[in-house]
Amino acid sequence: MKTIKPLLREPRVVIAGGFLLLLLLIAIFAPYIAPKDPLEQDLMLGNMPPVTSPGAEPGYYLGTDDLGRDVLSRVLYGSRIALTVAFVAASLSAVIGTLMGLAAGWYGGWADRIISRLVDIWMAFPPVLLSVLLVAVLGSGLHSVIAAIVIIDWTRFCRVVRAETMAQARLDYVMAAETIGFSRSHILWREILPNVAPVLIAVVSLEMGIAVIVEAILSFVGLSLSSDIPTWGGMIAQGRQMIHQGWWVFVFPLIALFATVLAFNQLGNGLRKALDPVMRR
Amino acid sequence: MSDLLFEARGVEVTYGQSKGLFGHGRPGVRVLHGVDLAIRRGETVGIVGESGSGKTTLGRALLKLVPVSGGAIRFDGQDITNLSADAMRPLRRRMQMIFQDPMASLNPRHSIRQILTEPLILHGLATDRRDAERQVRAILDRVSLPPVTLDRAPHELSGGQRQRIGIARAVLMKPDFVLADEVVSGLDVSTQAQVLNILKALSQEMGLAMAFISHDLSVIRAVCDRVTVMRFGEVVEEGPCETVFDAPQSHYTRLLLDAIPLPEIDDGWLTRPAPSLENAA
Amino acid sequence: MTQSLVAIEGLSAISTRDGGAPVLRDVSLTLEKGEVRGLVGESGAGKSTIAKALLGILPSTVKVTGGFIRFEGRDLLAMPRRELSDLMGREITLIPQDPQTALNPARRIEAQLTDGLRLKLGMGKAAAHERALQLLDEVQIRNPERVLAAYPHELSGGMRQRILIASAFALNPKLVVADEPTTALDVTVQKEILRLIRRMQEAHGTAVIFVTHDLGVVAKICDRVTLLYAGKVIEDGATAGMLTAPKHIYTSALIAAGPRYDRPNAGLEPVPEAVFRQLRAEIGIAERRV
Amino acid sequence: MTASDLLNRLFMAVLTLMGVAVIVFCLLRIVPGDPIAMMISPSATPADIAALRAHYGLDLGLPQQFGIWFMDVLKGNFGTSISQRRDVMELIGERLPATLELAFAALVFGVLAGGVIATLGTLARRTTLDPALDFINGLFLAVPDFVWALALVLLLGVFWPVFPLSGRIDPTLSTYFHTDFYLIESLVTFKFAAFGDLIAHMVMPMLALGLPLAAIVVRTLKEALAEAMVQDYVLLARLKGMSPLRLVLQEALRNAVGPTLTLTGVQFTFMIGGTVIVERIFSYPGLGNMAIDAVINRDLPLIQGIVLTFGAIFILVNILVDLIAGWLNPRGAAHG
Repeated sequence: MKTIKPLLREPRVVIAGGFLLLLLLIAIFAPYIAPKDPLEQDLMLGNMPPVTSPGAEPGYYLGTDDLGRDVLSRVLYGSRIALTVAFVAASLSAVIGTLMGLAAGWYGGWADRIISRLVDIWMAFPPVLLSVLLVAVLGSGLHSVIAAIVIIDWTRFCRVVRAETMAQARLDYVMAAETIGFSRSHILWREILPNVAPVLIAVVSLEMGIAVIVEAILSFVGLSLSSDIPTWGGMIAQGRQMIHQGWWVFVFPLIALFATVLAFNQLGNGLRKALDPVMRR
Repeated sequence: MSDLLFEARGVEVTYGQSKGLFGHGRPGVRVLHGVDLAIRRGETVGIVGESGSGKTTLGRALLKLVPVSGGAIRFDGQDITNLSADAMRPLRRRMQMIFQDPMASLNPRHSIRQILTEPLILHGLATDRRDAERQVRAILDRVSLPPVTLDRAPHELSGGQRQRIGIARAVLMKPDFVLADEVVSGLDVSTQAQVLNILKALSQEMGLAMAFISHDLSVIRAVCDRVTVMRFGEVVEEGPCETVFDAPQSHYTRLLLDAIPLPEIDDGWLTRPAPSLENAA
Repeated sequence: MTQSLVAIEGLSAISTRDGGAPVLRDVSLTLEKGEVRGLVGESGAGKSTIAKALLGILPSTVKVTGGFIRFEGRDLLAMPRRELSDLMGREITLIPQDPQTALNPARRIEAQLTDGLRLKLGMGKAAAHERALQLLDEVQIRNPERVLAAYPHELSGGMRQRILIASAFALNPKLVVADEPTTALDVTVQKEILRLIRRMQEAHGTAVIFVTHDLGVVAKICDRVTLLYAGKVIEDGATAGMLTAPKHIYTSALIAAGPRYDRPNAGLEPVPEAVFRQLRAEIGIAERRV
Repeated sequence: MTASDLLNRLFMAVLTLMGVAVIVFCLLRIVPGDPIAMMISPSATPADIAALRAHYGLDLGLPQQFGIWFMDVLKGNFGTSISQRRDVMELIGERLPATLELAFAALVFGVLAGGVIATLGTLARRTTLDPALDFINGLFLAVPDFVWALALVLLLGVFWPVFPLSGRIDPTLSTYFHTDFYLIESLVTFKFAAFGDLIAHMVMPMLALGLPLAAIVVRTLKEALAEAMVQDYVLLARLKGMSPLRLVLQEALRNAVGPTLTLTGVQFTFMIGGTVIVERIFSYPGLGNMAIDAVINRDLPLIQGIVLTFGAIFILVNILVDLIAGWLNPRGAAHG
């Protein structure tokens, strides 16, 4: 309870967190909320504009795509893939990257040299190209997308956690723990990790936003999932092709993507501020 | 059993040495040039010097908190110069440290209760949590802090209160030796007197040996039995306080003493030339 | 009665960040031409706030709620911005606390030392250079040409503080505010710097407000001294009088709290809680919560 | 940075590039889908396929393949593109200039825009403009290049079509170029019509890449400036009568560029990585766009060549940034 209060005092956490919670509920209950079947085609009703425009078809609030599929339902369903990728990919890369970062930052020596060199090599790949390449290698599908994101983005956690661990290790409280006789691993897990956690949690949130984007990019390039499954990136790619016939297929998933990424970002920054225990004097 | 607790002979410490793949790497900076120091049981030895004198490094070298590049350190008859971190750990309880900056030396994520009870349990100094709590409350009373302090976080206390927690943490371990590194330099005069009195009384009651590092000769005189004057990583003068303060042998000690402004009117003090010094910096 | 150089009258201020807690309570003091006046007190006493108010650099979180600061009769607090900024740096200058952060690491000493000469006096490059050499000579810096061409990181802390002193006295100011100018220095360097400030002050006939927490430093350099506690003036008078025959019990308690290397058995007497209680009662502060 | 430091860095850079080479090589050998199958006609006999495989060295063991390929790479020979049947180096040489021009344009835009806004924000400290600026910048920080590119397509390409939606230059503008650095060449040869058209094509991808960079520059530089502005040396300069703008530019900026530069360098490499998708969205004929085609076509030699090129650029940028940072910081020598 003690940790919840300061979080609620940070407006960014409340607003962004609230939005993401809503999105999560939409993803879970999409079949009950969505007005239509997102896959149902009706070529008679292709390229219908949203209800605000003249010539709209009632019941299709955000219009239809060229195959007559309901844009609103597809956007709502798209949140399922986006959030699945966000949570799974971000948690997995956080676990791997944090372990590596802690090892490199705390134990130093060979562990640090090897891990840092690995990170250097990873950083020399353009991430988008590498993810496209990985999905090409692994074959398309949700698992591949998540695996590609984890394989690329563990370095993000590794770098942040390594730097933060090294900064914490220089502080006197760590030396104090050493003089008391705590073991190296006790100091790492019980003394240092709680102080690395705020930054880590913030980066997890940012990473969720990045994962959503990467999935969208892969869908956009046409590598992510089969076109049967509605994804925001896939819809955007489809909308990009027919942008002059109907902007709505392009715009609404883009708005959903933008809002989601913005929310993860603001949540992360808000958390970082709210979780800092010591008001710097 | 010898009455000598700590004995350092020809201790050298070099910082920043590194081997490079090409060229010679970095030679590093030698900050201690063969320092001798002896501390008897129950005795408080002051280590005094200006910035760059190596006094803090010497203290940390005694506790093996910095790597020693030359010389030998014996603790209670045992040569600890080359002990590994694991081999040092059982000895850690017997040599404690109080830090200059009490804020940095207390883990900001832990409560005072955690900070004080966990070491007791680690070293088996308390039979159970309740016993640990009892001991901690007793020591809090001894350093004049109310029991509610236990539920506070470090940043909720004042500087003087934090430093008393630092003292409590050190003496709770029932050590033989305490290193006090500039423990009052951040405190106001009125708080400083209180903290020093507590430290002095506790060390007498418990028969503690203490290395008391300070830049302030007046504080050293008030607390210590013997004093070691350092400059540029070497010992300039060493002896019982009465001898060193009342009849200083080295020019440097005389220069230091002369430079201290005492709170009394002495019109000639400012203009009077300093005692001559061969190589004044 | 002749006019004082500085007359602070009933100055009160609050901290807007700290829920409007007073930081200065009805402070009055005067400073005569050419004297060194100490402002002494423990942390939170308000000594630094007074110094900042004199320089017109109070942080935005501190709000003056009453009183005047008169400099040669003119009210600094009511002065138009333009006039004030013309006064600052010319008639009132500052010697800062930490020589490490008071010189710009990216600029050479010459540029920093001649800023005031060129901006306030409109001196040309050559004239400013000549004056800078003269100033460095005055603060006893040998090979001044080399020092002028140096970057701050190439100089020792004592050397930097000398340059800052030279810079503070460069325009023959009437008042120098020295904000804990020796706190960051080693004790041997401190003595040299104290000596230098005193000599420059005497040579230029400048008045100095000397902020410090160290009664020993006060004893050595101040003609008169004001002791503050929680933003309130506790005692005010000639230095000798305050140290030998303090009028307030807090003053004597503070003197007794400081250890002295020449008196191993005196000092180290903590200020009794009764004294703080009396102080709080006098000032009107509610009892502290624990 | 001393000479031996630089040597160390270069050695590490070579190690890193070798790591990249090994990884990309191994990765590509497990790609499902046979590149040969994609390039042959349905009527080819198994013998034809085997011949082709031998031609591209695909019949050898993995270590041999790597050895041969790596020796060739050291000789500057990246092999022949399978899908385009041309020399990989030649293809990269044609496309890289487009990407470099785009990336540098975005860098210049990001640094200039970010620098100006950070300076203005610093001048506006303690006014209501400052938190407003921070808030807006916070939003800009959250939007990645991909989303910017799509939003720009919509805003400046469709709703208010001021800029061309795709390509690098209008194909009807049949200007002949001697080099592949069209922008630079058109400028130095005074072909202003071509120059204008190139710029018009570049605006949107440049904004998509440059806006996130600008936002980062604003935040970092503003924080560094704010830190410098509360230092005593700024206070002293203010007391000496220095104007606010000069305080920021002369006193604070030089001490603030150090940390900003390092971060900008890192972000610049990220931005070059971002060209891949941005070029794709705007059909901009750069290296990144070609890279995605190469992956889709399973064109192994081309992918290897492009990835190594990107890796080399990233490492080079990092070393350059360190060199500049060391040269900018007068204290560097004292610390070294």
